[in-house]
Amino acid sequence: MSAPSAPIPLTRKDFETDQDVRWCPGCGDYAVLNQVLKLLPSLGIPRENFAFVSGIGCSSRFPYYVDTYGLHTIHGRAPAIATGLKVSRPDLSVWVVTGDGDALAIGGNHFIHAIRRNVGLKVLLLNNRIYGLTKGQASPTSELGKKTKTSPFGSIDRPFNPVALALAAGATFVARSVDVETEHLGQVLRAAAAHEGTAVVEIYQNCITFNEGAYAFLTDRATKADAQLHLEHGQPLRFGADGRKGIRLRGLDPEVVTVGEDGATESDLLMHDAHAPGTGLAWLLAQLGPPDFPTPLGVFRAVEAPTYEALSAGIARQAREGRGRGSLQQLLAGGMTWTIR
Amino acid sequence: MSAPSAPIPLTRKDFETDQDVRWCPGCGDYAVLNQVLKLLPSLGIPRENFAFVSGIGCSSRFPYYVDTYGLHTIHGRAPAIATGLKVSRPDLSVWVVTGDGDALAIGGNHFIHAIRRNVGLKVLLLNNRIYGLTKGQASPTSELGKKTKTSPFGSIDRPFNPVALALAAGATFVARSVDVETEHLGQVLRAAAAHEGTAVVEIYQNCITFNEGAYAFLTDRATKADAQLHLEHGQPLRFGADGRKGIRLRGLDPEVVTVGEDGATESDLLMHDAHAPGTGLAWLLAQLGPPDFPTPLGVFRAVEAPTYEALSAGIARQAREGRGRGSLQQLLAGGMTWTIR
Amino acid sequence: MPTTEPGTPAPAVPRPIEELDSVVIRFAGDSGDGMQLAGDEFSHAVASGGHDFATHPDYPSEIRAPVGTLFGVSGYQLQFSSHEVFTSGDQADVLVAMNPAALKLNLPDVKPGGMLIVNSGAFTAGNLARAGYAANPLEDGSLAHYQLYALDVGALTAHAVEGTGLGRKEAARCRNFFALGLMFWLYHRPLQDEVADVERRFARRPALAAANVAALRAGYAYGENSELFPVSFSVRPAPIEPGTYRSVTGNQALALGFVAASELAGLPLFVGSYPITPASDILHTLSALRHFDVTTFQAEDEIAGIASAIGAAFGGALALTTTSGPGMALKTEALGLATMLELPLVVVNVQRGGPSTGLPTKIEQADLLQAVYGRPGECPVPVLAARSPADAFDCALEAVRLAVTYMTPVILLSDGGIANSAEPWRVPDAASLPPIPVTFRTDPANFLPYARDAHLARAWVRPGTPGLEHRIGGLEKDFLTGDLSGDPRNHQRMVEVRAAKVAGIATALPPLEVHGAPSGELVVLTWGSPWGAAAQAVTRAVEHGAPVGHLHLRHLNPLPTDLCATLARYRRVLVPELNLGQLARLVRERCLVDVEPLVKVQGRPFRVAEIYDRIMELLP
Amino acid sequence: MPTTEPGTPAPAVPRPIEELDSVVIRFAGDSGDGMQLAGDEFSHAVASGGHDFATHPDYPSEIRAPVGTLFGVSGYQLQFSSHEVFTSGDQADVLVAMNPAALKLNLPDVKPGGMLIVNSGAFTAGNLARAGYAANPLEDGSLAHYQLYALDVGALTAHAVEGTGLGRKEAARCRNFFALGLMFWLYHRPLQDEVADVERRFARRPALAAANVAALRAGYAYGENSELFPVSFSVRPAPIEPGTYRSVTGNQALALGFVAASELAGLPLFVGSYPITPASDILHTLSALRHFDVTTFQAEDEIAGIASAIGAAFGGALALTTTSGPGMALKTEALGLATMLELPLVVVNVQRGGPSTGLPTKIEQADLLQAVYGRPGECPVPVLAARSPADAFDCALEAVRLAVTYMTPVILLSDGGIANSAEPWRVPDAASLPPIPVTFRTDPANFLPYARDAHLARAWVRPGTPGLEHRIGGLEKDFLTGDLSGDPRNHQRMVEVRAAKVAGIATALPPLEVHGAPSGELVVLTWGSPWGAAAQAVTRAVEHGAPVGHLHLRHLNPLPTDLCATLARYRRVLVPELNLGQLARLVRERCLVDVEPLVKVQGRPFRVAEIYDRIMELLP
Ligand SMILES: Cc1ncc(C[n+]2csc(CCOP(=O)(O)OP(=O)(O)O)c2C)c(N)n1
Ligand SMILES: Cc1ncc(C[n+]2csc(CCOP(=O)(O)OP(=O)(O)O)c2C)c(N)n1
Ligand code: SF4
Ligand code: SF4
Ligand SMILES: [Mg+2]
Ligand SMILES: [Mg+2]
Repeated sequence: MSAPSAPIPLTRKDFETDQDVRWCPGCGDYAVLNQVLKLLPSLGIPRENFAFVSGIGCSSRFPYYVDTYGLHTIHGRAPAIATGLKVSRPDLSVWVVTGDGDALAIGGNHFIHAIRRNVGLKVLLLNNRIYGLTKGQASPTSELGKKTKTSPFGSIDRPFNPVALALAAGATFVARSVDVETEHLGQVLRAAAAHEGTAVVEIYQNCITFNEGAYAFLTDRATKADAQLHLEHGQPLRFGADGRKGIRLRGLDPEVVTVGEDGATESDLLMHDAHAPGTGLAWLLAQLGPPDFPTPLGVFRAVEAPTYEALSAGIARQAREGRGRGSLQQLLAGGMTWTIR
Repeated sequence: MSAPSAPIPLTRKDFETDQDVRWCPGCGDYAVLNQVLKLLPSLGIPRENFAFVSGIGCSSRFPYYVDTYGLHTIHGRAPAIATGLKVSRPDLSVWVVTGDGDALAIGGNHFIHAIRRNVGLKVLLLNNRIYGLTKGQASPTSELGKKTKTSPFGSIDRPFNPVALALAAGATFVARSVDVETEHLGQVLRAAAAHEGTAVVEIYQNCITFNEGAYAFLTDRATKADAQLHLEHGQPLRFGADGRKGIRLRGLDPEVVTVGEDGATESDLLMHDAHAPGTGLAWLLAQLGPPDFPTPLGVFRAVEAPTYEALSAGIARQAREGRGRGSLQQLLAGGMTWTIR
Repeated sequence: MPTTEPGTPAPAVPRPIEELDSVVIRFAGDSGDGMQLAGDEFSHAVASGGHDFATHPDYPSEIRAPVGTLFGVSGYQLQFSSHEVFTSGDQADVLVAMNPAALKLNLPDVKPGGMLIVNSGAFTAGNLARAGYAANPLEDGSLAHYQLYALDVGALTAHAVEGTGLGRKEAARCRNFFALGLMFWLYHRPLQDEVADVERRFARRPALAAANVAALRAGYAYGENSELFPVSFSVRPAPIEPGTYRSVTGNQALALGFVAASELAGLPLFVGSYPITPASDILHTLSALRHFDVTTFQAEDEIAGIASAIGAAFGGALALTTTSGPGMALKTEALGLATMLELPLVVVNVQRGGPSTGLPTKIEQADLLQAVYGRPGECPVPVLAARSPADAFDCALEAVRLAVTYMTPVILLSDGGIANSAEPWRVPDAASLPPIPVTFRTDPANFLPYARDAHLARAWVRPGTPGLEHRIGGLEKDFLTGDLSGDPRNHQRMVEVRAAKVAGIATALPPLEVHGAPSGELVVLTWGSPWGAAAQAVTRAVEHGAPVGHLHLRHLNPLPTDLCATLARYRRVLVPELNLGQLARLVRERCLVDVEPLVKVQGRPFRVAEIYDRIMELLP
Repeated sequence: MPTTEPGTPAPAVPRPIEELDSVVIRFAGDSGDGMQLAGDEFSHAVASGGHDFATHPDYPSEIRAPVGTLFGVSGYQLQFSSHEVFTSGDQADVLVAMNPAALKLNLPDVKPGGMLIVNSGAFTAGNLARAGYAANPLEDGSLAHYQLYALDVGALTAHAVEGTGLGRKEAARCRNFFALGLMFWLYHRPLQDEVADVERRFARRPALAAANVAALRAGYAYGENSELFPVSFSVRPAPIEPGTYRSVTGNQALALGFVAASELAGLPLFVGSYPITPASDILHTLSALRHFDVTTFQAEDEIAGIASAIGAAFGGALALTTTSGPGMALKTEALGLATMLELPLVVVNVQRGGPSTGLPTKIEQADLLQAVYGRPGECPVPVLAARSPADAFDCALEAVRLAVTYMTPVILLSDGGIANSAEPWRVPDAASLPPIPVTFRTDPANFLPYARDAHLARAWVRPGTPGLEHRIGGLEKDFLTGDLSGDPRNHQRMVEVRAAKVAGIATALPPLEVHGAPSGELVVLTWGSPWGAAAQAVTRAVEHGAPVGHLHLRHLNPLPTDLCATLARYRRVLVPELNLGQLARLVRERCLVDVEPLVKVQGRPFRVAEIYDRIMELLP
């Protein structure tokens, strides 16, 4: 990415637009916007080299509020549109902002294909487990039994696990955070910004209007220490108010232990390795969550792999090395020709 | 499924149609058709209670060759069409036949959504790692570097792993077989037929015309004993000509060992558990393959979970129990009414 | 400029009652002000008073917007009358404006000299700024040409609900009931039914119910006791056909219609849909009706919606998919498949402002040509359109009748206006609705999947029927066997028979009926929701002696066989449409006759006056 | 009935040479018989002989079918002439049939009395049965009305290639070159170029090259030495404009055209496509041209294809997506977005038989109305159509010119005939092709994203340009700022300006040119590939003194402004289309004039005679 540092250091103000923000007061989207606005000026990338691409949904209004190049497109297609942009303009820093419906219902296929190709996109998936913009239908991350306008008797669709899906699609970077843990969110976004390939960040986001409290289990002050498992590369998996709880592996099954109890020691705990070439650990972590486990937050996986746009550029280079820059006249006169005099 | 045994026992002939089979001579699709035609009469289901639904592709011609109810639909949509059929007609045995392009390129989203809902479909994914019908373009399972009509310089799209993708989507049944191992294929298909929810069967299939030899690494007589890892529930993971090789876990990383060498014993080997509630083992197995590992064939996972159609029927039951069978007159006159005289 | 502050209202004095023919009221406020509810409740009150009425809600956008902003304003207009009513009215006699933004946005739609009932308490500096007012309009004389009534509804409500135990925030939410009470007084509506209704509606939260009732009563009393209003009004009941009535929106009517059709056809209803404004409510309504033979399936996208419906149709269900423009675009490939499979299927498109995401909550009629022509290949699909909420019920039955009789997908068009507008609807007697005959073939003798009956329809076979196993698909098929066929002449024959089947629908339609002059200078030709404004405009013109007729089309494809002859009875044809002239194109093409389009693409319905004025201009 | 067995041919005797004006040859055989290659090679030979020619390959279906079956037959027809040629010819003078199925399927297309060169060795009982012959047609006298030449091509070829070291199976594959050699002799084509070509083509497999050359020479010698053929033929070169020529198919021409356009506009070409017959070859060709400024992206589906192209267009690339009917349906939602974004983009639809999967390898023109009207909302998109392979190149340039000049998506229609047919194409001088001017805005002063130039086009801005950061999307936008706007009048203004922009294209088109009579009894109006047959039919009619003109349209939306006036110069309008009359509808609507559709929906192109006969019928 060509990133000549801008003449004057950028500030958050440089990235704010004059548009009224049209989210409900109290919507978790504000917190995400906030962290993004805080992060962007610090990346050393000129403002004009950012592009924000979104689909349709409350979350997809995002580009209007970031003073960079932006595209508010159609429902579910943002990853595909952003792919075209990034592949043809690898010099840009391209961000996709999407919702759980946008990315996983109508857009599920583009989501997994962008990941499989490892296109250099930062994908912020604002997961509120509901369709916000259309006023409260079940989404592909809504819990079983959830009552919504389209599931008045409770949802019967088993939810997707976006982190697991991303891993299965071959994600080179996948992380999770939550709107209200602003500092954590900021760190995760920064890590995503630094990643070269597709960086998927699932952000648990509270929809105060149609799904208030969806993440109370995770963010309630009283219980959050026991509910959140912070993933730190090279660190053991510990959690709890006093940090004494941890995750241990029994065969292939994780279990919660308290260090110092029942013979569990620090060294029994699983060590987080975000850079492991294999996905075994990331997969196991992706399965964790209530009721039996805390919910992992942080970077599940961050490994290096060539990006699609780099491979594509490489092919162009190779083709030119082999045959020279194409000559239009030669091309037009290609194949067998004959001359009439 | 209502399965009154047919008056006369069915035979393979009962399921053959009078249509000319329009596959290239030597195509792997024939072997799959063969096994299906062999299996169907043995399931105790009347012929008229089967429905075969396909998309578009060579593989999707399948329904024309099975004398049951059949729909040859449009590219990628078979899982969605079959979902509508199965949910409204749970009494039918609904089979989806699809290709790697059909299921994973254009149809990727329907594929994962059918799996997540656990709709009672048998999904036969004939994976030849190429677009056959359109004469040889890269598919989402084509290997990196593969030269095809659309990737003359070699494919730069990392392939999907269909088994892993199915697991991430929440598959309750996922298996793999290969066209030429006809007996194995027959067994896997039988297991799929017995499963209540979505049964995904990836079938490695040779496209003799556009991707000849794609599975030679796995099926060559000389090397296949070392290349195939047969998964059997409750059995240790052994392979090799003399069955002395096996898979052992080192932390979360599988490794190949030879029983009796370097201190490896039978009991060190991983035990296959297709019915494990967790997906850790299935996920690890799904990652195995060349160059370092043999390729697992068989049932990765088979667990019970309520099907979508059963849950949907349950809601209807619940709604009627609560409110009685709907009365049209009451519905029409619902809400506030007033009378003009 | 009379402004009142909260306090004890003055004692009641008898005041004159003015008799009116019809009244247009608009409630407007912030999205959180409960204006939709107030409007709905008022419509119930006028309904039970025996008036005819029509409503038009106008939502700001799909999400809740910050308080006090222009784009956060939510409006609800309602016309009620002592005669037949077709629209929610051109201009408001009364505007209830709960904040400056609501006033600003809606003032242009108030009649000159109309009544403004304004919540002065919300005219704070902040709100004024957010609405873009430089000065307070309540004080700068800019409203001199209106009858302005400014009262601090917030304070009055707070006062009224004191003691009901509600917190301040919740108490503020009762404002709409205060305003409603005032309107009840102003238009002589009895309170008791409304009180009962509020108590039923909030039964689970008695404190809130009590507070709302208190606010309602306080509003009423305020009108009665304060001397703010010099006069109140009364509207005589309309001469309405006897019967039991209910209020129905277009989306409700469609949901009811499809349930009714399912019962009349003896088929289970399968609904495969993906949510989209303004169609989602059809899916919501049907999702709650699982105690009928109704299965709803929220698909992963619109393609899966129609795809699942096709699967269900193959299985023998009455298949339905509901959507709006962007989703309609996505369904076109599968519509082609349904056309080839010749399976019955209804696709509802509740049109909204386009193209692309456009104005998703607004009314528009610009998907007609897409419905008729928007598929690759020769792919004929019948197209119908509803003209009003009540008509949507009948259209649902008609769409199903066509689908199962002709074994074809059918497109039914509604729009964002019809979807959410309400009107009184005479509840039909379920037992006397005409059955929709459906026969599944069960006889294996000489079965040919594509053999046709007199309607050119092939037989419908339920999987599970022994001896009728067959395979169908999207490739061209043999004229009789349905086997794959690449034969050139067979293809032409199939293309032609599919076209002939759909064209044949027109031969079975009842003759067109014209309202107003049966021939003469001008005919106003409409489809869809402009029907109401056009009907009223033509009635008015005819009352003024103009030789004008009104012809409305429910069937857009095929067009009725007597269309051109009917139009030919008039010297000119005026076609008002909420698009750039799409029916106008179809009519030009069909009849080779020049027409006058009257186009409006503003996300708003026609006003009667817009059509009336154009009629008068065109008359010699 | 002369039948020969392999053996030494008799010594040569001088035989008469018949001079012909033009010849139509059809090669037909099993999919594996190499008929496409034989046809291609023959077309090269006639091309370098200075003839004009046109070809039409006819594939059976998308997959290789079992040997010997009717649906496995692959055909290649070629017309070459001493004058200008527009089509591959109505009926074949010579049919080369490599097996019974090929004979059976193609006989109806052979001229009465035409020449049949038949591979008798393939007329085994099995093959006869597979082709549905009860008796051997070579022996039952049923071919008495043709000039039948039966020879065992297989055995003759085997004999010829003996000693080249090829296995029996591979040797059999050289049959097509034997047949080709025979045709070279029959039509006096020199062997040496062909020998060189074969050697080049099979350079990597010298044994195969040698065998093919041997077969070729043997076929030639067989004609010369055997007395089977009483006469051979010669066709004079056509009076062709001097220049360097090549043979080009429609798909090739499009690929070349877009690369040329990219160079002429100075823009990188981005192609986002999903494979689909018959469009895939465009993507294949471009995928191999990465040494140009060309990026190809094989998307996961057609929606991602157009979506990626939109992203690339936003990024400042020349964006292209290519597809056929089913894919076109899927792209319509995103086309609406592109219309709202007002970004340049070319969508190529290579039409095939529909609806749905239809007849995927066959020619049809039934997507015109979908192209013009097939999107929800008022969503105007310019539509062009190519008339022939060579014309496809010019159309690609024109499509790009419109897209970047008017900042709009453009639909370019081709069809399954044009796609695979070849004709000679005069190689243009790259340097003299007119540049396609494109300016990206870089000046931040007074930047308004939706301000427009004289073409009503907004400015194109490349991300990365400082000070021009802006956000655009599918919701309705303000007329100048592009900010979200729900304002009713702004919406109407935007709807109208988008329509006016596209309509404005017509004002800049050159005047229409009619061929044949400039006015009179009848004008034949065409679009797309029927151009060739119509041109020839009209020429023939004019030669017979009929007052008939031919008008061809490249621009279908907007229609040229002088269309109606031009048509009005004739008493009648005949519109031959490979659909049920789609342009006919557009013309009726636009000009309010009755037209005579001539429809053919058989997956086959028009024959000249079909149009000629209809012209003559319509003349008084
Ligand atoms: C093609 C299409 N289908 C449906 C819609 C309606 N729609 C808009 S946003 C949305 C879902 C939004 O949910 P999500 O992506 O979770 O975003 P959120 O609003 O919750 O942030 C839907 C169904 C649309 N705009 N376009
Ligand atoms: C909407 C649409 N897009 C594209 C196509 C063209 N098409 C037909 S089959 C196919 C891919 C087939 O590949 P796969 O699913 O792997 O099946 P196979 O032929 O290999 O068995 C494609 C791209 C189509 N028929 N419809
Ligand atoms: S509806 Fe929910 S997601 Fe949308 S803006 Fe409001 S709170 Fe946020
Ligand atoms: S092209 Fe390949 S997949 Fe298709 S029929 Fe032939 S061998 Fe089978
Ligand atoms: Mg959401
Ligand atoms: Mg394949």
